[in-house]
Amino acid sequence: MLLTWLWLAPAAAMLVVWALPSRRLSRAAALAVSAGVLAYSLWLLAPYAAGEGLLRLEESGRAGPLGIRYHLAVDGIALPLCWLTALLSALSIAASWKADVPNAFWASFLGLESALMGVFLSRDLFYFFIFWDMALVPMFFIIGLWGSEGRRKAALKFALYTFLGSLSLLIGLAALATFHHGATGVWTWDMGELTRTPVMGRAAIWIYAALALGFAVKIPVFPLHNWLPDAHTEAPAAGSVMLAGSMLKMGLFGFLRILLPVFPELSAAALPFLGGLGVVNILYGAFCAMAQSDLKRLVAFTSVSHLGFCLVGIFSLTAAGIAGGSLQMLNHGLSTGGLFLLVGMLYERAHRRGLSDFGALASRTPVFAFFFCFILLSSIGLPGLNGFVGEMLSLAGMAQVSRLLAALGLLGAVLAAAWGLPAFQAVFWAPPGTDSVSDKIADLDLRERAILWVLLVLILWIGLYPRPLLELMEPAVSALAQR
Amino acid sequence: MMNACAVGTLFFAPVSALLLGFFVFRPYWPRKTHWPMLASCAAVTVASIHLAVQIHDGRIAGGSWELTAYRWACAGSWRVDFGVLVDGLSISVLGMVSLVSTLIHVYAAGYMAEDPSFCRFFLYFHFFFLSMVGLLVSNNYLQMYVFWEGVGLASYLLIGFWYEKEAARAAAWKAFLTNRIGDVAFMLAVFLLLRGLGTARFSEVFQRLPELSSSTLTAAAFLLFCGAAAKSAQFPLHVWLPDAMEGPTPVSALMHAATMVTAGVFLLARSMPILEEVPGVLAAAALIGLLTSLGAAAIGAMKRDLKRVLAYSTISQLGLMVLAIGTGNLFGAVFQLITHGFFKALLFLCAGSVIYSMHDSLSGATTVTVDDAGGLSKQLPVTSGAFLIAALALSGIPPLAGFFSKDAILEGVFATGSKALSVLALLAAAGSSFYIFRLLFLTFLGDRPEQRGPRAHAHEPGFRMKVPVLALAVFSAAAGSLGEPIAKVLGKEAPHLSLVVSAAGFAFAGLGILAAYWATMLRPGFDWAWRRAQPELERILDDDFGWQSFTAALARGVLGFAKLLAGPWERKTWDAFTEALADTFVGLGEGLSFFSRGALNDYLWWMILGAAALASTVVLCF
Amino acid sequence: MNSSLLVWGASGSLFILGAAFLVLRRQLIAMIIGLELMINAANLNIVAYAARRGDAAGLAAAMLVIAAAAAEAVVGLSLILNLLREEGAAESDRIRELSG
Amino acid sequence: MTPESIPLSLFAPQLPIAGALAGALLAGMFSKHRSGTLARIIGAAGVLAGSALLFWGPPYADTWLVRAGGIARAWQLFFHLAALAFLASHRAQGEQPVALLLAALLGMDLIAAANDLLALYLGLELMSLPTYLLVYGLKPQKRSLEAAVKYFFAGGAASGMFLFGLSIWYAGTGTTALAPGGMLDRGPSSAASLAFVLMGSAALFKVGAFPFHFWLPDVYEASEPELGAFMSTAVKAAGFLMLMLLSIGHSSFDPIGNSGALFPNLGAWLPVVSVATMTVGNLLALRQTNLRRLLGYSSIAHVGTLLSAVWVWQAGGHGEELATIWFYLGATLFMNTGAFLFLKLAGISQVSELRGYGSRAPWAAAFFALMLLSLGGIPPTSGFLAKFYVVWDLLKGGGIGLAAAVAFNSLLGLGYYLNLIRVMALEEPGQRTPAEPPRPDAGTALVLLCCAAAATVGFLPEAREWLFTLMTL
Repeated sequence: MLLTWLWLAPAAAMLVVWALPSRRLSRAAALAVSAGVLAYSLWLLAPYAAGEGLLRLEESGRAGPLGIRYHLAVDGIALPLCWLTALLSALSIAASWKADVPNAFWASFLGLESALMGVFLSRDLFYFFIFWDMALVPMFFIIGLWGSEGRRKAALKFALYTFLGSLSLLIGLAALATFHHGATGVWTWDMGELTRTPVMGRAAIWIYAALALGFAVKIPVFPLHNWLPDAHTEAPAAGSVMLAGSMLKMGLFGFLRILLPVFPELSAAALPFLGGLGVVNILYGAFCAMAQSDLKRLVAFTSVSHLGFCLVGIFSLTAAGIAGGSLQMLNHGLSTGGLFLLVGMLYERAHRRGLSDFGALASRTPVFAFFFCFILLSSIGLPGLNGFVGEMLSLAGMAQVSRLLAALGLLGAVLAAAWGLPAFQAVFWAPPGTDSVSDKIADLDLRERAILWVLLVLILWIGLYPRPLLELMEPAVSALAQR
Repeated sequence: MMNACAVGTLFFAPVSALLLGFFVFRPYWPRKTHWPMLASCAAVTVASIHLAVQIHDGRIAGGSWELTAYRWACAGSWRVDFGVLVDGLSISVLGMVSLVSTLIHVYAAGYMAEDPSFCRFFLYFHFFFLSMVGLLVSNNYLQMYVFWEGVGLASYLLIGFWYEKEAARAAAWKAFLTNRIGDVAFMLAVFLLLRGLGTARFSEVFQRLPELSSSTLTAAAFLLFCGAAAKSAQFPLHVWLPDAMEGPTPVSALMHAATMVTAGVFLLARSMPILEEVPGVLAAAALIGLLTSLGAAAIGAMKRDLKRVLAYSTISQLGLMVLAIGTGNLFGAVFQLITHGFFKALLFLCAGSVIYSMHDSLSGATTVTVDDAGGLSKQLPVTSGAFLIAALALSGIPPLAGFFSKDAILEGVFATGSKALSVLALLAAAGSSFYIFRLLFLTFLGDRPEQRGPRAHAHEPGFRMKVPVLALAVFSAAAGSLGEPIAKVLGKEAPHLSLVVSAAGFAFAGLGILAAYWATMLRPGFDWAWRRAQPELERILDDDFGWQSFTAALARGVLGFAKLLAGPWERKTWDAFTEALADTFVGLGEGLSFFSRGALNDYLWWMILGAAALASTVVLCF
Repeated sequence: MNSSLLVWGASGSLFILGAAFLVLRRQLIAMIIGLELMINAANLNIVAYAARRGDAAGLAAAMLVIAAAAAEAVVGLSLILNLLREEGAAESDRIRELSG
Repeated sequence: MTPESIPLSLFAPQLPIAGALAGALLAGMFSKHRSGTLARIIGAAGVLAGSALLFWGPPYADTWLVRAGGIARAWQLFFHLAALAFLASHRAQGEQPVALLLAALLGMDLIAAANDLLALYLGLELMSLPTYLLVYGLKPQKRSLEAAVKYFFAGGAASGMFLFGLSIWYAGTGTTALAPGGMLDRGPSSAASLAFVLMGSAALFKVGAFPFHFWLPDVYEASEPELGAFMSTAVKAAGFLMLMLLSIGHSSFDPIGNSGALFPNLGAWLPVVSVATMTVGNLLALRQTNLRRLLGYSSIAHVGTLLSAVWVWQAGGHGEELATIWFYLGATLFMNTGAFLFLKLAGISQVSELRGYGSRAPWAAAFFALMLLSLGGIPPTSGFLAKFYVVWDLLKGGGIGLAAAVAFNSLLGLGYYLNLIRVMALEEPGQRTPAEPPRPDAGTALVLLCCAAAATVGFLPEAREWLFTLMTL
C-alpha cells in the first residue's frame, strides 16, 4: 500500500479541498497536502534510491480475466520524475498564494498531481492509460478557467490535440495486448510480461506507430506541437509550471517505459527518424523562441527545444544518451518550471508579458534579476548548471551513433544563447520603453525567494555533482540501452 | 603536503572570497568588497609561485602533479572525473595570470571607486578570476570546458557591466554568442574523444591516441582549433574582441588582453600531442595565425580609438602565438603569452589612466580617441613613461621582454625554413611596432593642429592606480629573463638567440618605429589627411575587410528566418489546419441536417426506402 | 401452385399499397388506413397458410393480430382527434415544427 | 398439435406489476388531488415486488410461448430498474402516466420472455402504444402532440413491417417459434432473409439506427426529460434485445455456449449500419442548439457503438461480448438518466441557457460535466470503460476497421461534449442562464446519486465480470 498512497493521497485531498468552506482554508490545506506528499515521497523512496532495492518496492493486485492487474512499481527513471512532480506541485501551489481563485483551483492541482504520480508509477498499461487521460481533465480546467485572455481557445485546442493522442494510444495499447495474446495465448497488460515476448511483423509496425503518435502529441514532437505555445501562454503561472514541469514528461516516459523495452528492434529502426525529429524539435523550438515578443510564449518554445534534447538522448539508444535524456527531463522541469514561476511573478505584479513592456529591471529589482539570470543560464545550458549535464550526456550518447545529429543538436546550444540573452537584456538591461511598467514592479518578497532558492540549490547541485542521480538511473537505463 | 594545500588555496581562496563577498560584503559593506578579493588574489599568487618554484627545482616528480577530486558523472561505458593537474605549462601561465590579476584588482579598486555598482563589479571580476584559475589547472577536457564557458559568462557580464549603454549590451551578446560557437566546436571535439576513448583526462587521452581512427583525430584536432580560435579571437571569429572594449578598462586590461583571450592558446598548447598527430591542422593554424596577425596590425594602424588600437594589437599578438603553435614551437608561444600578458596589461592600464584622468573633461565618454588626446606626456609623466616601456617591449626592442619572446617565435618560424613565412612574420613584427608607436606619438608627444578635443588638462591618477602601472612596467622590462625557467619548467631545451634572427627582428622593429615617427611627428596632419583622401579605404579597414558587416548581415538573416518561422508558418498553417479540420465536420453535419427537416412523410419515406435497400442487399447477396 | 402465387401477390400488393398510402398521402387519417392495410396484408398471409395447413394456431394468431391492430388504431385515432382539436385539420404538413 | 398449457406461475414477476397497474387506476378514482403520488407509490411497490419475485420466483422454465429465469430474468431486471428511475423522478399530477408506464413495462417483460415471434410482436405492441401516449400525456401541448403523432406513425410502420415479416416466416416455416430449423433446414433461402430483414428493421427502428432514426430527435426534444431518459435506456435496450433474439433464435441462446445463428447473414450489413449510425449521430449532434435534441443524437451515436458490439457478439458468441453489451447498456442507463434529469431539474433546454452555469450552480454543473465526460468516454468514467470493452472485443473479434471507427467517432463526440463543458464552465453567465441552483427532492436526489456513483466505476476493469455473474445468478 506504500506506493498507492502516492497517488491516492492527493486524489482524496482533492475532494476534501474542493468541499472546504473558506478559500484560505482550502489553499492552506492544498499546500499542506502537497508538501506532505513531497516529504512522504522523499522519505519513502530515498532509502531505496541508493541500492538495487528499487524494484522490490512493488504492489500488485490480482489479475482480472482481462489480464489487467493493479500493479505499481518504481524504477530509476520513474523515481526522479515522482520527486519532480511532488516538488513542482508544492512550489506551484506556494507560488500562486496570492491568486484570488476558488477552491476548485487548488483541487485541480492536487488532482493533476495524483494523476501524474499514477502515470509514473503504474506498470500496468490499462491503469497507465487511465491515469494518462485523467491528467488531462484538471489541466483543461486550469487553462480554461484561470488562464489569461485567450484561455478558451487554448484550452479547447489543448483538449483536442491531447484527446487525439490518447485515442491513438488507446487503440495502440489494446492492439498490443491482443497481438501479445495472439502470440502467446496469455492476456496480460503488464509491462514486465509484454517485454518478454518479442513483437514482430507488420502489425507490430502499426501498433508502434499508433503508440508513438499517442506519445508524440504529448511531448510534443515537431508537427504536433501547435497546442503547446497557446496552452503555456494562456495557462496561469502555476499551471504552466506543472504543464511544462511534469506533464510534458508523460510522453517521453511512455517512450522509455513502453516503446523502447517492448519494441527494441523497431526503436532501433526508427532511430534516424525519431532522432532526426528530436533535432528538428531542438532547432525549431530555438528559432521560434528567438522571434517571440511575448516572454511566456518564448519560454514555451524553449520547452520544445529542451524536449528535443531529451528525444535525441533517448533515441540514441546508448546508455549515456538515455541517461542524459531522462536527466534532461528532470532538468527541464526545474529550469523551465523556474522560468515560468519568474514570469508568473512578473505577470502577477504588472499583468503584462511583453518583452518591451519592461526595462532596466536590473537596477530596480536586483534580486529578481539575479534569480532570472541564474535560472535562464541553467536553461541555456551553461556548464556547471544542470541544463548542461543533460544536454551534454544526450548529445554525447547520440554522438556515439550518428555524429551529424549530435552536431546539429549542438547547434541548438548556440541558438539557446541567441534566444536567451536578448530576452534577458530586453527585460533587465535595456532602458524602459515608452509604455513600460517597470516602475510598478516591486522586488521579490520572502516567500518567492524561498521558492526560488529551492530551485537554485537543486540546479547547482545537479550541475556540479550529478553522479548520485545518474547512478540511481543506471540499472533502468542499462536495461534499455542497446549499445 | 605543502603542494596539496597550495593547490587547495588555488580553488578555495577565490571561492571563499566570492561567497564572502556575495553573502556578507554585498549587503553590509558594498564599498569594501574588493578587500576579500585582493586577499584571495594574493593567496593564489603566492601559491602559484610556490608551486612554480617546486616544479622548477624538480621537487615534484615528473614535473606534474595530479589529483582526482571526485567522480562527476558516470554514464554507460565511460566515467568523467573532476580533478586538478599542475604541470609546467599550467603553472607558468597561472603565475602570470595571478600576478597580473592581483595588480589589476588593485588598479580596479581605484578606477571603479566612484562607480555606483562597485560591489557587483568585483563579484563578476573575481568570478572571472576563479573560472580562469579553474580552467588553467583542470585535468580533463570536460572540466576545462565548464570553466571555459564560465569565463565566457564572466566576459558577457563584465562587457555589459554598464548596461545602460546600447553598444555595451550589443557587444556583450555578440561576445557570448561568438564564444558559444567556438565552445560548441570544442564540445563536439570532446564528444569525439569520449566516443573513441571513453575518457577525457589529458594524460589518458594523450597515451591512448593511437586507438583513435585518423578521421576522428583530424576532426577532433580541427574542432579544438576552432574552439581556441573563437576564444583567442583568431580571424573568422575575432569580431567580438574590438566591441568588447565597451567594458570598463580594468576588464579590457585583465580579460581581453592578458588572460582570457590567451585561454585559446593555452588550450592549443595543452592539446599539443593531439595537434602534432595531425600536421594539416598545424599548418592551418600557422596560416590563420599569420593572416590574423597581419590583418589586425593593418587595421590597428588605422584605428583612432585608443582601446580599439590596443584590441587589434592583442589580436595581432595572439596571431603570432598561434603562428608559433602552428610551427610546433610550444615554448615560443607560451613565452610570448606570458610576456604579452605583462606589457599588454600595462598598455591597457595606461590607456585607462588616460581615460580616467580626462574623464570629467570628456562629459562621461568611456573612451578616448587619438584626436581628443595629444601632448599628454607633460600632464601624465608617469603614465607616458610606462606606456613608452610597454611600447618598446611590445615591438621587441632588445633589453625588454618582448624581444626575447618574439625572437623565440621568429626562431621557430625561421626553423621551418620557408622564406615567405619568415618574411611575413618579420613584417608582422614591424607592423606591431608601427601601430604602437603611432599611438604613442599621437597621444603623448606632439600636439597637433587638428586636435578637436579640449587641450587636455588631465591630472595624474591616484596612488592606487599608479602602483600597479609601475609594477607592471618593471615586469615588462624584466620578464625577458624568464625564458630559461619557463623552458626548464616546460621541459623544452633552453632558447638560443641566433644572431641573424635577432638582428633581423630588431631591424624590422626599428623600421616600424621610424615609419611611425615619420608618419606622425614629422608630418603632423598626415594621419588626418589620408583619411579624408581615401574614404573607401578607411571604410574597408574600419569594417575589418568587410567581415564585421558580413557577420551582422548573417545575424539579421537568422533572426529574419526565425521571425518568418514563428510568425506566418506557426500562426497561419497550423492554426488554420486545426480550424479547417473542425469546420469540415460541422459542415458535414449541416449537410446531413437537410434530411431531417421535420416532415413526417419524408421520415417514413426514408424508413421504407432504407428497409427496402437492406432487404434487397441481403436477399441478393445471400 | 398458382394459389400460393395468388396469395403472395395479393398480400405483397396490399403491403406495398399500404406503404404507398403511408408515404404519399398528406392527410393523417389516410395514413392510418395505410397502416391498417399493411397489417391486413400480413393477416392475409397468415390466414391463407394456416388454412392450407389446417393449423388452428395460425388462425388464432390472425385473431390476435386483428385485436392488436384495433388497439393500435384506437391510439392513433385518439392522437389525431387531439390534433384536430388543436389545429383544426389533421395534415402532415401542420406538424413540421420540430426539425433540425 | 395443441400446445401444452403454461402454468400461471411463469408470470409470477409480472403479476405484481399488473396488480399495481390496476391499483394505480383505482387510486385515480378515489382521491382526485393526491392521485399522482399515490399512484407512483403503488407503481413503485409493484415494480419492486416484481423484481424481488424475479430472483425468488419461478425456476428456469422454457415453454413454447415464454421463458422464465436465466437470460430473460436479467433483461427484465434491467427494465424494472429503468422503470423505477422513471417513477422516482416523475412529478406529473394524474395517475395515467404511471399506469401507461407499467403497461409499457409489461410489454418489455413480455419481449424479454418471448419464445415465440407472436409473443415478441405482442410485447412490441404492448411496449410501443403506451409510450406514444406517454409522449403526449405527460405535457399536453402542440409540440408533444406533434412528436407523439410522428412517433406513432413511424412505430406503426415498423410494427407493420415486423408483422409482414412474421407472416412470411410463418408462410415459409409453418411455425412462429423463435427456434431455428424449418425453412432454414433447406439452407438460407431468400424468403427467410426477407422475413428477417423486415423484422430486423422494426428492431432497428425501436433502437434508432441509421435509416430509421429520423423520429428520435423530434420525440426526445418535445417529450418530458424523464420519458426521454426512459426511452433512451429501456426502450432502446428492448430494441437491442429484439435484434439479438432475431439474430440468434432462442434454442441455442444460452450465453455460455456459442450460437447457431438463425439468420447467418446478419454479419454482412450490421457493421455498415453501425458505422453509419455512429457517424450520422455524431455529425448531426455537432450542430445542435437544443440540449434534448443533442442528447437524442448522442443516443443515436451510442447506438452505433452498441450495434458494433452486437455484431461482435453475433460473430463470436461468447459470454464476454454479451457482458460488454450489458455493461454498455447499464452505463448508458445511468449516463442518460443523469443527463436528462439534470435538464429537467435545471429547467434548461437551450445551449445558450447553459452559458456560465458553472458559476451559478457549481455542484449541479459538476454533476452534468461528470455525465458528459462519461458520455464522451473520458477514462475515469464508466462511459470510457464501456467504450473500452467494445473496442477491446472488436480488436479481439478481428473488427479492426470498426474499432478505428469507434475511436474516431468518440473523438467527434468529444467535440460537442467538451464544448458543452466549455460553455458551462468557461463562459460568463448570459442573461438567459437560470439564476438559482436546482433543488431536487428525495427521489430524484437518490437517482442522481446513483448516476454519479455509477459514472465513476471506470477504475475497476473487472466491473464487466461482476455484472455478468450478477445477471446470470
